[in-house]
Amino acid sequence: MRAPDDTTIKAGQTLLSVEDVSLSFGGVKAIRGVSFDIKKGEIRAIIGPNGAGKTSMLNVINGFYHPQEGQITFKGVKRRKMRPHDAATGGIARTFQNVALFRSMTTLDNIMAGRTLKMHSNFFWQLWRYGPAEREEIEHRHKVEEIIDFLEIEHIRRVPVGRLPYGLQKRVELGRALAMEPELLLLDEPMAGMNLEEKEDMCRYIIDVNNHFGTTIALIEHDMGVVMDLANRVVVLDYGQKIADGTPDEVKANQAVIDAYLGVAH
Amino acid sequence: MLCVKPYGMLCKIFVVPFYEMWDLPDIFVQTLWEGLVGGTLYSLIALGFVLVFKASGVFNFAQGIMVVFAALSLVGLHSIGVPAFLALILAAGIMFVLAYSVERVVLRPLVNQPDIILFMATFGLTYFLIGLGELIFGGDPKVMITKQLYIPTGALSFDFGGGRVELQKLDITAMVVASVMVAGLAVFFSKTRIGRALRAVADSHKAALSVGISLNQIWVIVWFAAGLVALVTGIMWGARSEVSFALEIIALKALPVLILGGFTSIPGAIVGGLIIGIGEKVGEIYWGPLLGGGIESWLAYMIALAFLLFRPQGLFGEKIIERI
Amino acid sequence: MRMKGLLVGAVLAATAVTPALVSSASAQDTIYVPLFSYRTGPFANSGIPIANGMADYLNMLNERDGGIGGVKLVVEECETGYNTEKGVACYESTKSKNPVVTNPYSTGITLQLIPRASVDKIPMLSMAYGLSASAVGESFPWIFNPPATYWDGLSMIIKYIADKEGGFDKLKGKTIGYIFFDGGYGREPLPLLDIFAKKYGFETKLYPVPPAEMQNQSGQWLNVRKDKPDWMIMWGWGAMNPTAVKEAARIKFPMNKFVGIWWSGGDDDARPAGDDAKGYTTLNFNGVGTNYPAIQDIIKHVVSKGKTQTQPDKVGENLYNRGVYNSVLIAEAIRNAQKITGKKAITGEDMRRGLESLTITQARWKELGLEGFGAPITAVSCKDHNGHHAAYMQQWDGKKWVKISDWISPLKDEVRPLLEAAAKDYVTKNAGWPKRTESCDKPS
Amino acid sequence: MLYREAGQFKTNYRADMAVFPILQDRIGVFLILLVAFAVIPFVGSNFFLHAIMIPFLIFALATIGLNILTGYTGLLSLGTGGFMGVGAYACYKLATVFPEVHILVWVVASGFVSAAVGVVFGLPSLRIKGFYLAVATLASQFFLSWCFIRIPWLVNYNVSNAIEVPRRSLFGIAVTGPDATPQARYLVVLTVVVAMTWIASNLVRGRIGRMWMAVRDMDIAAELMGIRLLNTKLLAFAVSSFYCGVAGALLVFLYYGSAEATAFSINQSFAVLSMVIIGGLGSLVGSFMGAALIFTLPILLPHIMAALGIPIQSATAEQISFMVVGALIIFFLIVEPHGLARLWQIAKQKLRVWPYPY
Repeated sequence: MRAPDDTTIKAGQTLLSVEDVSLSFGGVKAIRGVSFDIKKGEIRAIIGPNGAGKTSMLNVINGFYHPQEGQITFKGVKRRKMRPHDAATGGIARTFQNVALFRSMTTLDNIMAGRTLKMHSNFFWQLWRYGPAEREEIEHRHKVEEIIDFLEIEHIRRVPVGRLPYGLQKRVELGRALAMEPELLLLDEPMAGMNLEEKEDMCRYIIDVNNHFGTTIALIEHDMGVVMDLANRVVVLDYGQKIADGTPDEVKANQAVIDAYLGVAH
Repeated sequence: MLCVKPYGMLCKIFVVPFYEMWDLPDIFVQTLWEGLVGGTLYSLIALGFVLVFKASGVFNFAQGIMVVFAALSLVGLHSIGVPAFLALILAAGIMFVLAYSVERVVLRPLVNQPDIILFMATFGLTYFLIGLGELIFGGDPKVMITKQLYIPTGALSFDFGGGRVELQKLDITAMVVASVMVAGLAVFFSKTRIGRALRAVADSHKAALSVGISLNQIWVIVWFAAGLVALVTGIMWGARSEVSFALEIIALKALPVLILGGFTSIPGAIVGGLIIGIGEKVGEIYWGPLLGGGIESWLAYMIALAFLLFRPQGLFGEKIIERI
Repeated sequence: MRMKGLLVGAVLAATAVTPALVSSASAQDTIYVPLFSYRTGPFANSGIPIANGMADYLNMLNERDGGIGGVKLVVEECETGYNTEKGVACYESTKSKNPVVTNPYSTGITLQLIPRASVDKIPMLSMAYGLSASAVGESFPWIFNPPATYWDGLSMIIKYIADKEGGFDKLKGKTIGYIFFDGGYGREPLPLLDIFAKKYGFETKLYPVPPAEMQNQSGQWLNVRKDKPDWMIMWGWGAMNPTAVKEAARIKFPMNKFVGIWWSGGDDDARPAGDDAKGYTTLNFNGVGTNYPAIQDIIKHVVSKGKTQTQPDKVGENLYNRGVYNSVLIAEAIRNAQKITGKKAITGEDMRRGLESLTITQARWKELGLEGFGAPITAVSCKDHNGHHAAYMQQWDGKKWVKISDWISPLKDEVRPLLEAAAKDYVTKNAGWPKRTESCDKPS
Repeated sequence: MLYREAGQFKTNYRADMAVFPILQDRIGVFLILLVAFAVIPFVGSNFFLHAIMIPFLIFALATIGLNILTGYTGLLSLGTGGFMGVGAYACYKLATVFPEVHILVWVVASGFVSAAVGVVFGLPSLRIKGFYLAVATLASQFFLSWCFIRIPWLVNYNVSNAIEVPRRSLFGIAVTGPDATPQARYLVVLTVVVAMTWIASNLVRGRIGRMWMAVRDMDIAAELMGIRLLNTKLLAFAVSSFYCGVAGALLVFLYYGSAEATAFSINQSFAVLSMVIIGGLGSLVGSFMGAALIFTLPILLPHIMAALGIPIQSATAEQISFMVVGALIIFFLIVEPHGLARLWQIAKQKLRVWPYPY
């Protein structure tokens, strides 16, 4: 796997920023006027109590929800709203809070599916599985095997993912996102429901992805210990509003954050 | 004669039908009435679908054949000498046995399977009931025992707009029975313990379990209720034409009704049925001749399809927010 | 797990065994008569009585006379469900047993088997259904459709209507509605209806009934109310018939001006509407009732001995007797073939000759114990495989069918050119259609 | 001990991604093809070829078509019969308007017509899902049926209102029309079906197949990975309809020999759907098994019963086979939702570890 060759944005520059984003469903405001940025190469955490609008924020970033107000700048391009396809081609990949794998497909096929956007052989060659189509299939299989090695899931290559235990499913999902060779990787509670050992493994993978491939990561996580260890910067949401933004230490000391987590009345 | 070239076609589509409605009001009223009656019968079939879907999340493809099967049981029992009303009770009993068997043999082993698997199971059930029905009762259509059940025949007719409007007593009965049934179901759902339990199940299976309601019993009850609805539908359809397996295809018309009304809404099934019934009848009478007639076979589906494109959640459904 | 394994095994085994099962041929000293029938499916109401009548008459010949000319008939039903696939399966499965005739009982199956008949040398009898053009013997030497075609039927109905109105000239300005099964069968009379409409100056209104909507005709009949036709003609089948009769009664259409083709005249078509159907009129070419010695023989030798699927009270109903009529044609053709060839166990080729020179005179009908049961079959020839025989009108009296007219002969002069043209059209469209090479026997 | 992959090491991904990675499978398929091409045509009776093998193969093709849509892409369709009809009528029109072009060219071309119609009726699939879509396909079924009856141009104004299949030959041997021997028809059908099955297997194992299955399993996740839902679904509709269209054309030209509109009614759709369910959703091998079981059951049942010493009326056999098919559908859904194909896999697995239980 190689790092994405991106010449325009250097490490430390802003890769993505959201400005004044508001999102509501019917009358319910999920996000109100939130702004923050994600710098290239960092691990950015989004935290907050349940119902704070974290997942909605990720959904806005990769274009699944369309905010009523605000704008999103990704790689220097300003958009009123993202479209899922643009987000994916632009290099945003993600995992999901409740694993959203293709349950009846094998691990291998799931991760291969992550390569879809990178594959270009046309329908005609696909029909015969010959020439470009076959070459491409083998070439991408190599890539996918690298990811499988990296995540140490060789033994479950041919197992339909629906039959895997939860922890492994999470790992396969990470693999599928990595297969997209993303510039920005969104992880929605990657460690939810894991035991300590699995969490440690997952942390290691996240750090490795960030270090070796230089992939920018934005993650939602509930385990504060993990967040404090992993993240470079943390943004805190509560009731759809941003209440704090800064390094883990700054956020930890912030009174608003403490109140939010302890449930002080507003 | 109304239309002049070069606007002949446009005029035939946009002017002539309305002129005809105005010119022959008795036919127009009769058309609306026939549409209403047809719609009521579609609603009844749709009602059976909704009951099952609401409580068990199963898209019951077999509702159509259940209509045929129920009516055949009734007529079949009567033909071997069982008195009409006893036959009616026994036919209801057969529907109960069917509901019970379906729960035991089909639903219970398939609990928690994806919707499409359950749908296909009812598809298999349809095949099974077609075979069983023909084996027991024979493939030939039967005459409904209208007189023996004291269903009034004949017509009320009155003069209207220079013509005559005829309301078949049979159709009036069908509408009354349908209304009573809907009202009864409404009372059942809101006032009785089982009814409330059913609603709880519709909202959340877990919630229902936590208040100690047996899911299995509830399934038997809703399938039995759907069976009773099927029996009534079968009697009414059968009295209008005859009891035959061809009814099963007509029962598919309940599907566009469901799309209009939503899969879980009883009022939706009623309103949807009436819209489809009247829409297809008016379409057939006034616009059908432009296409050579017989457009009724697909018009209902097209109405539903056009509707879907603008309001995918149906008339009474809430807008679906997709989550991930 | 073992269960599953067994199941797979059973399926594979069953598939492998098939050819062996089917190729067991029948004995040589019998005549094999397969009867395609449909006791299931949407047309079962019309199919069941016909199947019963066909089988019972042939079985009666076996019981009473020991077959035909001393040769036992092997009568075998094959269920088609009115379904083309099953039709092919039936044809192929019976073909290996040397049938003397194919009796498809479905227009769809007839159409697909027409080209096969000359190749396989098995004549086909599609009695008053199927492809009307196949009446032209030069183009279709192997296909027979006596006693009359649909076009003959329509011409007889128009003749009857003209008669009631007081002459063909009185048809001018009248409106005749035509309600029909929306498929090949119902659409076939349309060209002739057009011709008659132009010639006699009446207007036609068409009310097609889609196959899936046979039991839901209120729309069509509302249009009938709107258009107020003077007469209604019906080309219906299966579940369509009783529904139409009921709907006609509901809109108070004068039932004696509602005329059906012979396939719309089953007892079960009129009975559901009961008294309201009184006056409903249809064409018919066979007698109804049990008041014929041959029918009594069927009751005596077959029905009362339980060698049938017929309910005793259904014997003698119109479509039952239609089945009997069909079997009479088969039996007489076999007899004729035996006579021509001098053979006892005849083949399909012999049967073709037997059908081509088939005659059933008045006297012969009487001999058969069916006096007055059908019009004399006198006009089937090498050129004319139909004969354009007469039919009569029957009317429902609330309980049974009653004959209300004399035998009406069709307007053959109108029909024949159309048939010739249609046959020619068929032959040109089916490029490479074989020229007739079969020789012609003089009628016996 | 015979069926085992032990010792068969793959040294490259190409070999690992082959259709049949195990040697014994390759031998098995080769044998099946050998029997199908070289033995059956010479040994099988006319009945076996014409009434069982030809329709079985054609229905297997239609089942593959529906399986691509319903099994692989998860879009439930009740309109298969209509799409088959489009293929049949298109093929008839093309073959009669341009009689000089070879019939097999038109059989394939009619698949494209069917694909185009399929795409049009697939358009609503972007906005509607699940059972709602099933109703949309029902609309296409009834509308197309109506068109087949109502547009006499489609049947060249034949008085019979039916397709009358013209005589055509291949390499001087008649393949359509009454003169064509069952052997010739069978070989043509077999060739087309084998070729198209191979193509289908290429599609479903590659990028496109993964896109279809991704949309089936979790359409939202697929969309967020950059798979365009509408394109993917429409492609599935197009390919599926193509297969159904070719199957329809073959059905009329090489099997029925003539067809009325009723041959493509809703019942045909139901029959093909039941083949898909019994065979197994999302399995090509299953498509063949499902078609074999559903199609041959009513034909074989009377013979099986007779062999067991219980002779039954042909009508009763028909009714019983309806019941058996229904019961089998339920049985399979309960015991093994992936149908006969999965049973086959389990059997192979057992064979692999034989004589040990696992």
